[in-house]
Amino acid sequence: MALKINAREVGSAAVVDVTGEVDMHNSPELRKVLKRLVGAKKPLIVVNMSGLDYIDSSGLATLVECLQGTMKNGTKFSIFGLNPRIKNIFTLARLEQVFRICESESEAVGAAPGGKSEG
Amino acid sequence: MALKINAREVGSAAVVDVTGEVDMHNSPELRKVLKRLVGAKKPLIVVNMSGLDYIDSSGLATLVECLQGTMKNGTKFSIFGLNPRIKNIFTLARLEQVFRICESESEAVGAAPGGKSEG
Amino acid sequence: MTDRLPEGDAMRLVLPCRPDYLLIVRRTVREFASMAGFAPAEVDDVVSAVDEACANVIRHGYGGPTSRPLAIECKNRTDGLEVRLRDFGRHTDPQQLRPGATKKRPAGGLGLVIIYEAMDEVNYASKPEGMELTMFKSFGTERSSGDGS
Amino acid sequence: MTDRLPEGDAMRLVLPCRPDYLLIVRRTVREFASMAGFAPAEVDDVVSAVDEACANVIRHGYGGPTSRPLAIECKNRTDGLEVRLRDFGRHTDPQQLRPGATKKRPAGGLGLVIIYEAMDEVNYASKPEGMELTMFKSFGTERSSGDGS
Ligand SMILES: Nc1ncnc2c1ncn2[C@@H]1O[C@H](COP(=O)(O)OP(=O)(O)O)[C@@H](O)[C@H]1O
Ligand SMILES: Nc1ncnc2c1ncn2[C@@H]1O[C@H](COP(=O)(O)OP(=O)(O)O)[C@@H](O)[C@H]1O
Repeated sequence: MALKINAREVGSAAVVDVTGEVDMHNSPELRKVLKRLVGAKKPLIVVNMSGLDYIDSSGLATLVECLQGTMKNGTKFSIFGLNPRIKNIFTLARLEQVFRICESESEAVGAAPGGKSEG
Repeated sequence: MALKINAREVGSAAVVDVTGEVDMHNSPELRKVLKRLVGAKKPLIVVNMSGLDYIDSSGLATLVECLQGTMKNGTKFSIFGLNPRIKNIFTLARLEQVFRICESESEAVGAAPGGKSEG
Repeated sequence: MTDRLPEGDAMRLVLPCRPDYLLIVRRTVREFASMAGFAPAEVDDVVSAVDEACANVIRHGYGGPTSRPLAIECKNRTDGLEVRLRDFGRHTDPQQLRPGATKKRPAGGLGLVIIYEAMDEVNYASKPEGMELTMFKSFGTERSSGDGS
Repeated sequence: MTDRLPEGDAMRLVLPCRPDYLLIVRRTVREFASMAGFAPAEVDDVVSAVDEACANVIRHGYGGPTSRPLAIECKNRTDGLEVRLRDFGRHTDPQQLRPGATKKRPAGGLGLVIIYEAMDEVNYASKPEGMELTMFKSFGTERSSGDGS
């Protein structure tokens, strides 16, 4: 399944919907989008993984880089919508404790200063 | 995707829901169900293909056998719910003209003496 | 969607010659043909042709399921996709491997009809051991509607 | 669902060593591992391990995408699934191919962590030409939760 990436604004947060499979072939696409948002110093970046079917180590590394970028910026980074398959991959890579993983978009976006939930 | 076959009664018709992929490996399962219904001299046998993702020549041959059986019985045989992929396979095998292909279950079942549509 | 695969790129899949593996064959060939650049209906054609050809090797070439190998090779060409099937089963006169050439079992004989209808070129050849089937489908040719039977 | 595949049955897949083929690798291996009799989460483990190992061959073994071949073999055993990866790229000391053995690129080094966590046995070997990776995963073993990092 092809990768689709869509960035949208929810209050002051940037929400990135990632659909399909992220692998070595297409993770540079995700990296470009996240890098741009980090550079723009968004107060909160949220990745919506509810449409994600697979992610490999290069995709995970992209998320780690984004997290590191936001920490340098003093901004926030959350992810949500991990299905069991994606959760399993985070466990394999021993990254479950590294990210702020939320249950829903409202929980993830709620952390943004002035952010309003959609769902 | 595994093959699932479910037979149910709609009025005096026997409706067989076929879900998944029919191929050389599992077409004997479909054959068994249809053969039993032909043997029971059901006035109308209807195959619901709306959940079908693939059918090979052994599955098509099974349907042709069933058609031949019902013709000997003087009973009726209809199929419905062919998605474009399945329609394409009927075309490849030059069987589009051979079967009574209906648009809906109600159309297919409507042909049964005393049969009432469900949907 | 993905761009077309580079010319000359090939995939080779070798499996025991048994019906339960046909599902893997269909999945793998479907993916390769999609990536090669075919439209969805053309991909379906390729999948059907390869599936039928493999079923025939199991049924007729080896005379039943066996753990002996069946090799499938898909190769990109600028104009389309070449598929090669190699078995190590019994010989059959390639002239017999056309739709309608042999007497059919009741309701049988559909496999070769599908293969020849789905692909643009179909060529069976005897090898020192077994048979080789080479098929080709070109990009973007609409199959003529099957009313000329 | 399907029964387990017969012991000793093997599938072999050979592809050019390029990232766009990883999707085919995942699909094909997923199907074989499901048929082999693994639970869904175990199938996911196998798919991740093979995908990561292939990505490493592209990235490090061949130093980038190439049309040279990568061969993947999956073999059923009564106790689990054996996967063998063969490349014809450069040599690396197998001792270096463990999580944390080499200095990581920033946010890199996750591939080997995943491979070793997902599979029960992982064994890299140098061949006269290229490397061979043999991995094994047994049926029905729950992976220990990854909190001991
Ligand atoms: N790979 C093959 N090896 C040997 N004989 C074959 C092969 N494929 C087809 N045949 C022959 O061609 C005939 C027609 O094949 P097909 O159209 O697939 O119908 P069916 O398999 O239902 O008989 C078969 O009955 C068989 O005699
Ligand atoms: N197939 C391989 N051939 C050669 N070197 C490899 C191979 N796989 C892994 N390596 C080495 O091991 C290191 C760690 O690999 P990995 O954990 O996958 O992380 P990354 O690829 O992000 O560096 C690599 O940087 C590389 O030096």
